[in-house]
Amino acid sequence: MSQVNEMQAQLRKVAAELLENDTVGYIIGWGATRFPDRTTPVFIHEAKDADKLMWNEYCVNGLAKYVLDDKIKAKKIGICIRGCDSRAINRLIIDNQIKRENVYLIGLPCEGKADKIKCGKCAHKNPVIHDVLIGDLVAETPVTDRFKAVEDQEKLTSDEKHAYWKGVYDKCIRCFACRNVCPVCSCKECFADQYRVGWQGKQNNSTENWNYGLTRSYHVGDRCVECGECERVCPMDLPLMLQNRKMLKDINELFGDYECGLSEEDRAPILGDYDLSDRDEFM
Amino acid sequence: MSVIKEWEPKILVFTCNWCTYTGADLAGLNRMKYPENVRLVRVPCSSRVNPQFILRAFMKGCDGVLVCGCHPGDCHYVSGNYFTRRRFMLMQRLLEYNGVDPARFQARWISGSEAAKFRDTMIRVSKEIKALGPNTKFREDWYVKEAIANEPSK
Amino acid sequence: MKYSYFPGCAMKGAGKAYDFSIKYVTKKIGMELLEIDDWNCCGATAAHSTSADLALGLNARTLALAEAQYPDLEIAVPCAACYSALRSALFSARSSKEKLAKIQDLIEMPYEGKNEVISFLETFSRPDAMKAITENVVKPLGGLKVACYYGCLTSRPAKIAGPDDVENPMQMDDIVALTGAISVDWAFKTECCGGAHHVSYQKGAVPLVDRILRNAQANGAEAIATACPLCCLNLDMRQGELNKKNGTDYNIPIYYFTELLAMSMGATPKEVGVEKHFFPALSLMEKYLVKGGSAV
Amino acid sequence: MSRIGVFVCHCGSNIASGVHIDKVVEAAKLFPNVVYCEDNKYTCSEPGQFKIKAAIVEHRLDRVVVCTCSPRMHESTFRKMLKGTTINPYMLEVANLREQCSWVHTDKDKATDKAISLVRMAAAKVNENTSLFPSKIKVTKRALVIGGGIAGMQTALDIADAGHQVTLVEREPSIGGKMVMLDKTFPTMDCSACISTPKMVECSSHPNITIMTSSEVEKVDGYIGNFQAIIRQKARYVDHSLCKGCSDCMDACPVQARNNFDLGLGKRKAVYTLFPQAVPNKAVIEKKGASPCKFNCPAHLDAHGYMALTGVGRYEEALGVVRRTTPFAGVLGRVCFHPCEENCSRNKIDQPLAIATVKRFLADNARKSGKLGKIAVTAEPKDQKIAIIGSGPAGLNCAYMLALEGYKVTVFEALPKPGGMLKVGIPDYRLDKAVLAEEIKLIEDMGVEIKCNTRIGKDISFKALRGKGYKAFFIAIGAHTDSKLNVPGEDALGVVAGVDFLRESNLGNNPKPGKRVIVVGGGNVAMDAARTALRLGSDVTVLYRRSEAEMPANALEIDHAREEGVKFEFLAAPMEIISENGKLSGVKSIRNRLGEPDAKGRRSPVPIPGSEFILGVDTLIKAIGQKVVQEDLTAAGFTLYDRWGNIAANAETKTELADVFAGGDAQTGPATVIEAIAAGNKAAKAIMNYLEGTELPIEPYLMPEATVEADELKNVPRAARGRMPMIPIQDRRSTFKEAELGFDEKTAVAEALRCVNCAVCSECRACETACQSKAILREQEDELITQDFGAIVVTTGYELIDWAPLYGEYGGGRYPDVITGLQFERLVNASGPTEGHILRPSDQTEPKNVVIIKCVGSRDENKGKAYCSRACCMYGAKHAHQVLDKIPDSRCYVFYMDVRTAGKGYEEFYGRTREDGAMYLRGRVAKIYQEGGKLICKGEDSLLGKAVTVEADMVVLETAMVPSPGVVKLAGILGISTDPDKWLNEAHPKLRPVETNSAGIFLAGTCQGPKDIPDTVAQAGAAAAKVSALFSNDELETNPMISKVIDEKCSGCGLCVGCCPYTAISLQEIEERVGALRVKRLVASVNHALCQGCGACAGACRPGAIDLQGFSNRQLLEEVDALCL
Repeated sequence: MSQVNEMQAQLRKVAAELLENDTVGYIIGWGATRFPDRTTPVFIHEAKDADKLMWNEYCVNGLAKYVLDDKIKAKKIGICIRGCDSRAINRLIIDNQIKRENVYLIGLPCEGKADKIKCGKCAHKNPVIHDVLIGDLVAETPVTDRFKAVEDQEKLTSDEKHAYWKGVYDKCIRCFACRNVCPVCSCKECFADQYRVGWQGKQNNSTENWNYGLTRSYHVGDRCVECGECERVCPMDLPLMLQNRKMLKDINELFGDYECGLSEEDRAPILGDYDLSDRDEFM
Repeated sequence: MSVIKEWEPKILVFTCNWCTYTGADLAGLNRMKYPENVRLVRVPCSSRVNPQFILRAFMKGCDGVLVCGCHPGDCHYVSGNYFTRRRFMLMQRLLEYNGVDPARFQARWISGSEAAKFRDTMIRVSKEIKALGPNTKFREDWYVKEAIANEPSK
Repeated sequence: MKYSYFPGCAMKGAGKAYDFSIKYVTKKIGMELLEIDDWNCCGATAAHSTSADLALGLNARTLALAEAQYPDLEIAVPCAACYSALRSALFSARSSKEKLAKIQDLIEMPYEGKNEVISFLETFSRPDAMKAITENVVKPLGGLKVACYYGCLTSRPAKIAGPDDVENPMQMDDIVALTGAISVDWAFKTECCGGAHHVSYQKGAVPLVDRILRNAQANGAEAIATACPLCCLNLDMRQGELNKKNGTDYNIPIYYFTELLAMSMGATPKEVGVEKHFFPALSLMEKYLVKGGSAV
Repeated sequence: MSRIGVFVCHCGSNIASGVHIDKVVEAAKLFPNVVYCEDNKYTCSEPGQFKIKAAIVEHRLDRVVVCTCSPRMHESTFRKMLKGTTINPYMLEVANLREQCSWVHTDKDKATDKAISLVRMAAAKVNENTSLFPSKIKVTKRALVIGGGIAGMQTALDIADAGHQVTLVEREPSIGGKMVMLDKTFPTMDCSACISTPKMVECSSHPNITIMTSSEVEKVDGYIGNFQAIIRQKARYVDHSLCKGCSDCMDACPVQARNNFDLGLGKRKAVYTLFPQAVPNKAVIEKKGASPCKFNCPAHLDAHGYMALTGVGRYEEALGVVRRTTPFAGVLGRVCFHPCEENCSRNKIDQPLAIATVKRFLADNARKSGKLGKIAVTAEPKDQKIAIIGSGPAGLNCAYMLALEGYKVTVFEALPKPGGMLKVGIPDYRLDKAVLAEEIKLIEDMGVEIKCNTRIGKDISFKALRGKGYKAFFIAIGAHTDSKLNVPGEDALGVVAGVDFLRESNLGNNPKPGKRVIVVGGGNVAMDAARTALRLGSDVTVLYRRSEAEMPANALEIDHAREEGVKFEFLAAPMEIISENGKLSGVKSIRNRLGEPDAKGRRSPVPIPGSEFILGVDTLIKAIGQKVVQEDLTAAGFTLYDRWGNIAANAETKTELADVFAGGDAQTGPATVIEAIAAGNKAAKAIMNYLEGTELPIEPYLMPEATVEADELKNVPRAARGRMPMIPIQDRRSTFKEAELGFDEKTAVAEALRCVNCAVCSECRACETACQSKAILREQEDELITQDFGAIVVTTGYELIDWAPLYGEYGGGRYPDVITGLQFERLVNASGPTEGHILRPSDQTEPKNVVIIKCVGSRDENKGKAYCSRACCMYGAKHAHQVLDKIPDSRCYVFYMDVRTAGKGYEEFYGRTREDGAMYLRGRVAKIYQEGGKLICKGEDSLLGKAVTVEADMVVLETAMVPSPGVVKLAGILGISTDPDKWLNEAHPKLRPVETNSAGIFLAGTCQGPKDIPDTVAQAGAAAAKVSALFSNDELETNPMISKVIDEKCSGCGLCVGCCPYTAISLQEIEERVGALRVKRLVASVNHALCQGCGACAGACRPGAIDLQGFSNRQLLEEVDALCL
């Protein structure tokens, strides 16, 4: 714990300096709430407020997507990033949503947060990209069960699979929280909001929910940075990563090892690229 | 007035204008016969087909969907079908993972000269889907039916 | 350099010289051969002309034994006929799951088709072996002109046989070159010698030997090197007969390529069995071994 | 609300017989927004179209569904019809009721159901159609023709004759292609050259045609009417504006290179024209880079150059080539460690060329024949004086290079004789000092002053020299003091340094080392010292701490030392020097074993405890390295050293003092003669730059290394390296006479001719001397030319399949007399290598029995290609005819699978050939082998059902045509497609045979598929007509069914950019309002001229921000929905 506190102190110091010398316009980080076991995203604009930044095991929220809300980008945005956030930032850079020079990345090696589901399969505890590093890098633990749940699901029969997912989508209330929080859902106007074109119907039934859910995982599948935010925010506790990881598993099997957002010069999204030697099953 | 007809599946076939649609036309010129339950939607290139069209088709009551294009290397637009190949390899797996029988969604390369392959494919797919029966999964009207059937008053 | 070893019946009889020389060379260069315990005959021509299953079963049994005894080793086979027979069995075991199941059924033993079957041309032409051979050549056969004769079964059928070129294989040429001998370029490296027909159908088989010898002679070969007991025997035993009958003047001793290797490594001709050949093979060797010693 | 009209066609009975038209009409009337529906007998006919037009007016229709045959048939008809109405032509959908309904179904009721469904889909889709309008693009009226064969020439001429500009790009140095290689053309037997060379001349003289030879298209951007091409004009090393085509350079060139035009049957020079009638008739030089010998030489001596000249007996010129870099040919020929030889490509097949010994021969030969001569200084004399400290190879070479440029150079030498280590380090038995003296005299004769017995720091100082007007200094004092052993007793009397010992000996002071000598060290100095001591009568043992494999001395030196009787103690190092009364008596040593490899990979010695041993000794010579003597320079006021004690200077020999330069051993530590020479040369350049204020390159001009793979050398005849004759061994042991005698002329020439010409051009520069117009541009580089074009015609032609690796049974290329048809053409061609006589390549005799094998690689899916190469049957017949015609008493056997003679006069020609006596055997040849000078062909006659054997003198393989190499790359550059065999795809096999699917790019000739000359020329004309038709417009209409971006939806993620095969999509910045501010962001943008409307982008875009007009998301979703009803 003491180390975490040291990191927090260092974070506040660094943040104060960055704001002081005008390197960044403001800093996105985590701040306290009324509850000891919760934090909330905060935007620190002045050096004197730097002490409001928190760093503890309850800093759960992903912060990367907040940078998209700044349309004007008058000043550099300082942002606290863990491994998952750093991959999301990379992904946003690759997708032309932000420019590297518009963000100042405060890297925070993370041993995993209180949300065990979100952090359970984390393969990148250290930020893969950063401008300043708070604390020391931590040892990475290889993830062996990345696709375990997917494999189990695959073993079911067709009808069992359908029954499972129908159950899931019966519960879905299409609140779009998963989309809104997802760092790779960077569309200006989501397909799911385009009723006129006909991508998505308005009824709330499991068919329309399925259409939304499946399309969403297909859309994010080849860019997913596995931060688990979608699952974390789902008010109905739907197993959304189980759908996302299926895409990732197939991509890994069909097109080679693939983890998104590990660098700024990452591969093009799998679906925006091709290889003459791709497997051909449609002969 | 109406006679009870044998159930016929609805099969949607997306065909690229340059290969499969031409192959289908050739099948017509040669008076090759295949089941009436297939309907072709013409697109310029198989890569035009957005995978969401497939979901839409299943939701709206299609029993089988097929995407057809030129053989890899022969694409009229040089590389379109390579994208098709990736998109639908992944889509097919995702659908299967969600409980849709893999036979219900397929992709095939059929060139403009392969009229016989077109006919054979249509016959085979039609037969497979007929054997599977109507698609009930994630289908709008089916759920409505189901809901009505489960109403306690009934 | 460690292999499981399937000697084959010929090594115990007609091919003794082959056996001696392989033992000599492998010992010299530190190549370890572990003989498969309880191996059986490959069935040669007799088996597959009687029953395909018989040929398959006989060889699969040996392969299964090797797999059980030395799971990590490739199986080295000296005789070209055994090599072909064993590889055919291996090939069918790997062709499909059903076939493999059938084989397991046939031999009533577990077998997975894991271990590769390779010839001694292959074992000796691998880089470490080539290096070891070079280091051990003490009496180079300076300038002996050798036609390397591979026979049909080391290179055909192309799918089943080894990795070398079907029409113009070079493995033996490369190995023989290490002894200081010169391998001549000739055209009958992989033509059939008649094989077992020399017993049953001499009229057809003898001309085959004739044309091989003729082409070797035409291309200036003083000797022929072989990698198969039957080839060696056929080429060897017909020369005198042909000379008498057709008035040809063949004078081409036949050696196993391993005999040449062994002798260049210091073995005396008798040690490796050169005097056991039909056609006199001793004097040529003695000539070159003396000459070779002083040259280079 | 839209107003849709539906028109159902009977198509006579074609549709009506399979579908109940009335039911379709009734059903269609009920579809949403359908306001009118009628049926029609023939909708596409004049009255049918009239009825639609009338209905549009009467019912105020705004969109139309036509239910007829395939839209691929009549969609354009109905679009054209709508042009004359109030409706936009794109407000149309076609329901395919014929090909995809009435013709393919048997149950009329079910077919009717389907028809209704198809019409519903079309109506649902058309409801979402929007009006589309084509835009206009301008046309650049200049055509690019790629490939200068007969197809390219004909296309270019036809377009040029139509009055348009044409650029004809050809990869080879001349246009003409394959046709000019041929002898006669079937079936008329007119001379191929006679009919194609006039075309070549016409092309070159046509005012509208620009020919670019030795050029390749590198990149093409743009679209129909507006292509932009980047063309690489490859370096030809000859200024074509100056070259007169006189062939003086070719006469001067010593290199014999493979003549590719004769397919390797003959030789040509490195500077050449492709063939005598080449267009343009200008020379080009084939350079593959710098030959490995030159490349790996520290001083980049033109080794290849003087080897080539030596090979043709031009020794003086060859010596001149050496002297471009150094005057020390004789010295280097003796003592160089020749990295040139280590890197010689012949290492890959036998032994390297004895390059150094040939160089020695050049010097010795000149000396013996009194032609050593003087080296002329042609440069203007210059005033600047330069002082060089040290007369070793670095100093003297620097002096030499500066003197060549006209500078006044003085060399100061501390020792009584000039030459540095050459003089005092290298023993006489390796280098006859008379040779050295003569080569130093060459330098003196050029005006260089050498002042011996003048020691820096003692006799002269920099200050004083500057005062005397010296403008620059080069310090090259070498490394003349020894490194210490660092063992106890090292100072004992009798312990001497190797360099000191050698110096004494070399200056004639006859040192007396005594009976027992131990040399410590394993380098070349150690070997020199050991062999010198041996000659002085001592018993010599070399003590080296590692094993022989690690010895840094040259292997040959070690061998020589051993031969002469030097003994070696490996893995032993001295621990202590034992002396009695201050006089050396023995050395205590310890045995080592080899430990772990160090950073350089050398295994370091590890002492074995307890293995000490003592050797008795009279003189111990330590030769474990040398160091620079610093005292003199320090005294002279120079104090800049690096951490090893060497003079601190950079790679360009500059020190921190602007006018002081340093190089050679003094700067690098002990190294080799050739490295010192390289340093001297660099210093000379650096000094010139300093004096003149220029920035010329310090290193000599050098191209990348031209490496040759062993595979490319497999047909080079093996030849042993020349043997170095030596004096008798007893003389070597006892006298200082030069041990190696050098090559005689015969050996030297033979050695030079072993050269495989890695870089082709040897850079001997004989052509530069020979060319009177000074047209040779030795350092020319490729040039990139950018030009705009309106149309492109690809005419890249064919190549013959590389049959050798495929047909091992035909010898796999090992038999010289098994040749291809094209090689036969060269043999029988009067301008070919045999001047038209059919002679066997192996022995130049006339073959009597010729076997011709057709379909080698063609129609042979297992080995070659599945397709028929079309021309081979006919030229096979032609070859048979030529054999029988030209060779008296000859016989010709043609093995064939089929005889395909479809063409005007072709069958008749084939008939005549058979009448000539050609024996046609139906069957394949299974094996060809050589026996007794004959090629034995074993095959079958399948008509007789018998095996046949033909003893042939020559075999001609009529091999398959394959696309020209690089065509796949070109297709990628142009964005056009190839078939699986890599032939370029035409847009339609029947209706658009010379167009590609990329608008504005056309094909002609064999790049599209195998064909003969008449077909090729016909296609060329057709392609030219297409281009001319295109150029008859000033503007073009574009297809409006292309992608469109909805900016508000686009997030600029760029996914679509990568999906576009036409690079039509790019990210563009737009400005947007955010609150009160305007901000910029990226969105996708479609170039309407480039977009071909495939929709790959629309299929990929997640929010549907990019959409394909005419096949929009909305349209297709409606169609899907309608289908499901």
